[in-house]
Amino acid sequence: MTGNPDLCEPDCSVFLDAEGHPLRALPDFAQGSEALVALYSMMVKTRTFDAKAIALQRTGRLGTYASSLGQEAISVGVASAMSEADVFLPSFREHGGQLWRGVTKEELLLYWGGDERGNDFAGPRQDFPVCVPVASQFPHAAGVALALAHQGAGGVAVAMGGDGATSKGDFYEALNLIGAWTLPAVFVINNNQWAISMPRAEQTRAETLAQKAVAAGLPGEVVDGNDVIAVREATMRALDRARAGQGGTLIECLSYRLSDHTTADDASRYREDDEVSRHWMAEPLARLRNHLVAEHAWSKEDEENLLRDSRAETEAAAERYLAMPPQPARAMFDHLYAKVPPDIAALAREMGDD
Amino acid sequence: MTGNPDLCEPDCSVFLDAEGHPLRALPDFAQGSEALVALYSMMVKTRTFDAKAIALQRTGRLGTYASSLGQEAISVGVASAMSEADVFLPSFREHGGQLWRGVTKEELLLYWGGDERGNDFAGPRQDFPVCVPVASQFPHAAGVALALAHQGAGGVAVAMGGDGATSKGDFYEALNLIGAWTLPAVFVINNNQWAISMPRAEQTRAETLAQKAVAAGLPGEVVDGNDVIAVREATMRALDRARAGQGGTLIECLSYRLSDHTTADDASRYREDDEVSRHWMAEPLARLRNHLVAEHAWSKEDEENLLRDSRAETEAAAERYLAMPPQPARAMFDHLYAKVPPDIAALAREMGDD
Amino acid sequence: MTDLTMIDAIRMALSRALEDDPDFIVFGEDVGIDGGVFRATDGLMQRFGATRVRDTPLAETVIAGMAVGAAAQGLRPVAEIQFMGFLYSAIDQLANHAARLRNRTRGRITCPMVLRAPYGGGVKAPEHHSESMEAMLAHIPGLRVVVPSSPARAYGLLLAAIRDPDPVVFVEPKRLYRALKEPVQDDGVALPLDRAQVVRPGDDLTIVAWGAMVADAGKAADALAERGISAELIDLSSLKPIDRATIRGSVQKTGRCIIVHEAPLTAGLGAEIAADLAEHCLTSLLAPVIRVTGYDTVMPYARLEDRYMPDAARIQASAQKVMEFA
Amino acid sequence: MTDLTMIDAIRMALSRALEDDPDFIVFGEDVGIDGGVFRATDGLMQRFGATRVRDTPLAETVIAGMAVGAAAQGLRPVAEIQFMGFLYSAIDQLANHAARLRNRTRGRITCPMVLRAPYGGGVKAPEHHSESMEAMLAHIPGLRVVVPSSPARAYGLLLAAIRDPDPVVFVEPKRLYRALKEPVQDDGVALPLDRAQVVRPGDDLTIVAWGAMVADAGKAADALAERGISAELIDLSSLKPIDRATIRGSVQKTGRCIIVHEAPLTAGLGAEIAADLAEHCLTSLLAPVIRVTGYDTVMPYARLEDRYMPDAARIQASAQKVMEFA
Ligand SMILES: Cc1ncc(C[n+]2csc(CCOP(=O)(O)OP(=O)(O)O)c2C)c(N)n1
Ligand SMILES: Cc1ncc(C[n+]2csc(CCOP(=O)(O)OP(=O)(O)O)c2C)c(N)n1
Ligand SMILES: [Mg+2]
Ligand SMILES: [Mg+2]
Repeated sequence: MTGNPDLCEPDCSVFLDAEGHPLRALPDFAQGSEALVALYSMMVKTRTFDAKAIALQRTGRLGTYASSLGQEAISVGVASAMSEADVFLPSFREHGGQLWRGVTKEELLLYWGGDERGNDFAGPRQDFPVCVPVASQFPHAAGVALALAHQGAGGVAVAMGGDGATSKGDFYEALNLIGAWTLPAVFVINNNQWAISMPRAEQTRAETLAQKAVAAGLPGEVVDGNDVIAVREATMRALDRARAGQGGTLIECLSYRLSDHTTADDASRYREDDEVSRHWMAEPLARLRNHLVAEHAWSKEDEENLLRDSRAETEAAAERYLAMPPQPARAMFDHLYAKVPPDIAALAREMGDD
Repeated sequence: MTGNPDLCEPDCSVFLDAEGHPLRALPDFAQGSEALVALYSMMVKTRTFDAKAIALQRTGRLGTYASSLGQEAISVGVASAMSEADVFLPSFREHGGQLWRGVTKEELLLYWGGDERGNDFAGPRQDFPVCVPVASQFPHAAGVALALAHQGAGGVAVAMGGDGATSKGDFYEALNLIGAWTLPAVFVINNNQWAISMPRAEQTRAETLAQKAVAAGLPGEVVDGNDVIAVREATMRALDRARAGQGGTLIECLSYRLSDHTTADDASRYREDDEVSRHWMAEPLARLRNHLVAEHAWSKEDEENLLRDSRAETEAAAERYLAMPPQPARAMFDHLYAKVPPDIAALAREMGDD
Repeated sequence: MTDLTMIDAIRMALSRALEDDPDFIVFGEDVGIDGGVFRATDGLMQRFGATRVRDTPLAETVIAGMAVGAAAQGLRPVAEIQFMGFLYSAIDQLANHAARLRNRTRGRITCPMVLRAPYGGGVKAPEHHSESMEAMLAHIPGLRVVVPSSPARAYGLLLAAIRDPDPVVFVEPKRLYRALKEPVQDDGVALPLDRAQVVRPGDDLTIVAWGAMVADAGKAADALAERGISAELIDLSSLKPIDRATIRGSVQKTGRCIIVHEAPLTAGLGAEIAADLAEHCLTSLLAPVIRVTGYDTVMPYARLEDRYMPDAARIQASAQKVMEFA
Repeated sequence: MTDLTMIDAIRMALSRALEDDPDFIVFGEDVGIDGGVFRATDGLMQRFGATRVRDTPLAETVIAGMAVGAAAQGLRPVAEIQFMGFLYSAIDQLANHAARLRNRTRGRITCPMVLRAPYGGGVKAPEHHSESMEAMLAHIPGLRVVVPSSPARAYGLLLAAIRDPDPVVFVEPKRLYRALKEPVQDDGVALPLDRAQVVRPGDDLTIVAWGAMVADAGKAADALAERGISAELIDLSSLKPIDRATIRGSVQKTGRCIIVHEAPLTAGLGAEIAADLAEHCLTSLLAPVIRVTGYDTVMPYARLEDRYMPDAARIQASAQKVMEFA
C-alpha cells in the first residue's frame, strides 16, 4: 500500500505513510537523521529552485520550464543512491537529482534560459544533459551501461523518464537490450500520473508500469515515489544487482505532477482541482519533515534556516545567471565538429565577436 | 507441454503431440476430418510451393525467397480461423496463410520475382501485402483495427511477425496502443527460434515472447506452432475476444525454421545440423498426417493425390508466372500518386511502352 | 467572413472535414481535451466525440503507422505530431509505407492520410522544438509535403491535403500560428495542392520562400521596392511535388533568384530549386542564385536563435548582392 | 599487398581498428557468428570475442542510441544497420542526439561513433533493400556522411571514419562489395575524410559521382574520351561536409558539370552541388548543370530495377547534351 491517494498498488514499496509515520522498519541509511536531513534539504532546495525558475519564466527571463513540484523525492532519492562514478541520464524533470549530483543552479538556469553552456556543467562530467525527446535517453543508457561494463569499474547507468515515456519504442527496445545483454542499468519511471493532458490510465492498459519489465524478462518494482526513503532503498537494491552483474531493473515511482506540465501548459483545461488538492496531502516534503520532527531531528528553526538558505542560494544563482552575457553568435559553430569545416569557419569569422 | 523438442513451455497450448496423438479432447472444428484435411492440404501445398520457389530462385528465375518450411501450421492455422472480412497483415513468411486467404501462387511468385503486380492480388482485397521492414506491420494493424472498429462490422486485424520482430519498438508501441484503445486486433508471433543468425534466447531475456503482452496489459498465450489445431483454436478464441469488444491478444507460436533464413542465407554458418534434425521430428505436416491416418481419414492414395495435385498446381502457376512479361518501364510511375505530376508524366511518356 | 489567426483557420478546416465526412478522424498527443498544445484541435473532441478526436499514447511510430493502417482500411486520418523535432520516429512509416502503399500494390491499397506537424523557429521554444526538416520529407517519392504561409492559405491547403487521395505531411509554421489575422471564409473551398503562389509580382528578381519566411521575404521586398527594386515573391506552398513551372517562368522573366528557408543550407530544399534553375534556366540567369537559410549548424538554443534565423535584413542584403552582380 | 574486394577491405579496416584499440567495438544484427549478411565482419567475433563483436536484438533505434551512449562514455562503437532501408528508425537518434551531443554540451560530451550501412541498388534485392537516402543524412548538421567507391577507398575512409572524433554514417555501395578487386595495403593509413577525390582529370566537363556511380561515370568518361570529350571525374567521397572547393575548382576549369546519384532526383544531394555551382560558379558555367539520378519514384522491384538506375549510357547522353549546349 502506498501513502498516495488513488494510487493503491498492492506491491508498492513504502516506508513512511502520507503523514510520515513509519509503516515498517526503516532501512539502515534512514536509521540516523543525517542522511534524511540531507535528502530533505535537497528536496526543499529543489522546490525553492522550481519556484524561482517559474517566476523567472513568468517575467520573461527564462524559457519554457518543467517544474518538478511534488516529485522531488524521486530524482533526489535516485541520485542519493548513486555513486559518483555512476552515470545519470535524466529526462527534463529531474532538477533535484541533477542538483544532488553536483550540477549547479546557475548551470540549470542557463540551460533552461536557452544557453548551451548550461549543459557544460562542472559537476558530474560524465552525466548526460537534460533529454527532451521523450524516452530517447533509454537507448543512451544502454550504451553507457555497455561502456561501463567494458570498463569494469562497477559503474551503473541510471536513466529516468515519465509515465508517457513508457509508451515509446525507444524505451522498450532499450529495456529489452539491457535485459538481453545483462547490462548494468537502472531505468526509473516518474509516474506522475500525467503526460501533459493524458492521464496514466489512458497511456496503457497495463495495471502498473513496472510490469513492462516482464516484456524484457527483468525485475520491475513499484515504489511510492513520494517516499524518498522507499525510492532510495529501491534504487540501492537495483544498483547492487547491477554491480553484482545481475543486470537491469525497472523501478516505477508513483507520484503526482502538482504543477502544470510546463510553464507553457494550463492543466486546468484537462484536470480537476480536486484531484490536485487531494494529492497535495501526500506530497513528499511534508511527509519526510513530519517524520524528522517526530524523531526530534528537525526543528522549526532548522526549517527556517533551510528555507532562508535555499532562497538565498537560489537568488544568488539567478543573479549570476542573469548577469551572464549570451555567447557571441559565432559560438553556434564552435562545437559542431571537433574540426570546423572551412566554409563554417569562414561564416564564424564573418560573424565576428558579438 | 509442447510436442516440440527443446521448447518446453509450461503453459503451452497443444492438442496433438509430435507423433500426432491427441493429448486432450480436440476442439469442435477438429472433431470431424473435413476441416483437418483442408488444413493438411493447405500445409502440403505451402510446402510444395516453397520447394518450387526455392528451385526457381536457385535457377535465377525468382528473387531472394523466405521459405516457411516447418512453420506451415502457423499461418495456415491463423488464416483458417479468420473470416473473409477480417484483415490479414503478414510478414514475409506467411505464404500458407496468404494462400488460404485466396492469394494465388502466381501472385506470390510475381511478388517474390520482383514484380509489384504480385501485391495487387485478386483475392482478399483488403489484406496487406508482404511486409519486409520487420515489425512495421504491427502499427498498421492497429490502424486497420481502428478502422474496423469504426466500421462496426466485427472485423479484426490479424498481424504476424517473427521472434525477432518482438524486439522492435514498432511492435511494442502497437501492442500498447491496441491495449490502450481496446482495438480488435490479434498479433501472432511465429517464434521459429531464429532471427537470421540470432537464436531466440539471445533476442530477449524474457522466458516467453507471449509475456511481452504483460507490458500492454493484454493477454498473451503460448501455443505449439507445429500443431495446427492449437494454432487455429487459440486464434479463434482471440478473434472471439476481439469481436466481443474485449480487445487484443498476443499469441506466440512455437515452431522452428527448418530452412535457411532466406535463399540468401547459409544457416550452417551459425547453427548445428543436429538441432535441425531434432526439430524435424516435430514438424507439423507429419504430425497432422499421423493423426488423420490414425483416424482413418487419410490414405496413402489421398497423400499421393494431394502431392500430385499440389505439384501440378504449383508447376502451372510457375509457368504462368514465367510467361508473364515484365511491366513496361514507365509503369514505375503509374501508381506513385493518384494524379501523376506533370514532370513525372513527361518522364513516363519519354520512356514509351517498353 | 471573420479575421482569423492561422491556428483558428487550421481548426476551422479540421472542423469542416470532421463535419463533412464521418470517416475523418483526428488523433495525436494531447489533441483531445487539451485541444492540442497549440490549440489546433481546441473544442473538437467536445464537439465530435472522443472516438473521432482522440489522444494517443506518447508514441510517434505508431501514430504514423496507425494512420497508414487506418487510411488503408478506409478511414481518413489526420494525425498530429506535436513538433517536427519528434517526427523523426515517424519517418520509417512515412518512407517505407505511407509513400509506397499505392505504388507497391499497383493502386489496390491507398493511403489518404495527413500528418500535421508544427515546424520552424522564431518562438524561442526549448531545444528540439524548432526544427525545419522539410527537405528530408520532400526527398521521399510518393509523399506530398505542404506548407501554408497565412491563415487563409492554411485553411485552403489543409482542406486540400485532407481530401487528397495520397499521404500528405502538412507542416505548419508555428511562428505564424498567432502572429497575424486575416479574413478567412469557411466556404469549404480547397486550394490546389501542387501550385506555387505568386504572392507579389515583380520584374527584377524572384524570391522563393515558404512558411514563416514568406512574411520576412515580403518585408524585404517592401524595402527593396523603396530602393526601386521590384521583387517577385513566390510562396512555394507545395514542397513536394514542386511547381517547377511557376518558378522557372518567374526566373525566366526576372533573371535573378533568391531562395529563403529556415532549415540548414546544405541539402535543404532551396538546393532543389537552385539546381532546377541551374539546369532549366541557366541562360536566363543574370546573377548567382543565392540561398538565404539557417546556417549549417545545429539550431542554437533560444538565446542565439535570432542570430540563426534568416530575416528580412539578410534577405535584403542578398537581394542587393544579386542586383549588383555584374 | 593483395587484391581485395570492397567487403574484404572493409573487414580489414574493422580488424585493424579492433586490434589497435580495445575500446573499439562492433555491434549490429548478425555481425557475430554469421559475420554480417554481407560478411563484412566475417571471423571478427571468433577473433576478438563476443563482447567486442556482438549481435544485437533486432532493433535499429537502440542500435543507434546505444552507439551514442557508448561513444559518450568512452567506447568507440562501430555499429551496423543491415540495410539503409532500415536506417529510418535510427534517424531520430542520429539527428536529435549523435549529431548534437558535442554542440549542446559545448564539447563536454562527444560522440565518436560510426554507423555502417550498405546502400544502393543494382543487386536485385527484395524491396526496401536498395535505398539511397544519403541526402537526408547529409542535411543533418553535426553528422559526417562518407561513401567509398573502391576497395582501397573503403579501407582508408573507413579507418578515417572510425578514428574521427565525431559521428560518421558510413554508407557502403553494396553493388561494389564483390564487383571488383584492387590492391589494398593493410598499412593503417586513413584517407582524409573531408576531401573529394579527382579520380580522373579532364578539361571539358566535370562529372561528380559517389559510391557505385563512380564506376558508371568512369565508363561514361571512357566512351566520351573516344569521342574526344575529356571528362574530369570527381568521387565526392564525403557527402557531409562537402568538399566544395574541389568541385568549384574543377567546374571553373571545365565550365560544365554533371552530377550522378542513385537516389531520386528531388532533394537529392545532387541538388546541393548544382545549387552551390549556381551560386559560386555561375559565370564559369557554359552549359546547364544536369543531374543524372534515380527517378522521382519509389524504387521499382527487381524486374524494373535496371530501368531505374542511372548507368553509363544515361550519363553519356547527358554529357553529350551538355557538350552540345549552345
Ligand atoms: C518523442 C517526443 N514526443 C513528444 C514530445 C512532447 N512532449 C514533451 S513532454 C511530453 C509528455 C511527457 O510525459 P511523461 O513521459 O509522463 O513525462 P512528464 O512530463 O509527466 O514528466 C510530451 C508529449 C517530446 N518531448 N518527445
Ligand atoms: C527493421 C528491419 N531490420 C532488419 C531487417 C533485415 N532482416 C530481415 S528478416 C530479419 C530477421 C527476422 O527475424 P524474425 O523476426 O524472427 O523473423 P523470421 O525471419 O525468423 O521469420 C532481419 C534482421 C528487416 N527486414 N527489417
Ligand atoms: Mg508523466
Ligand atoms: Mg524468427
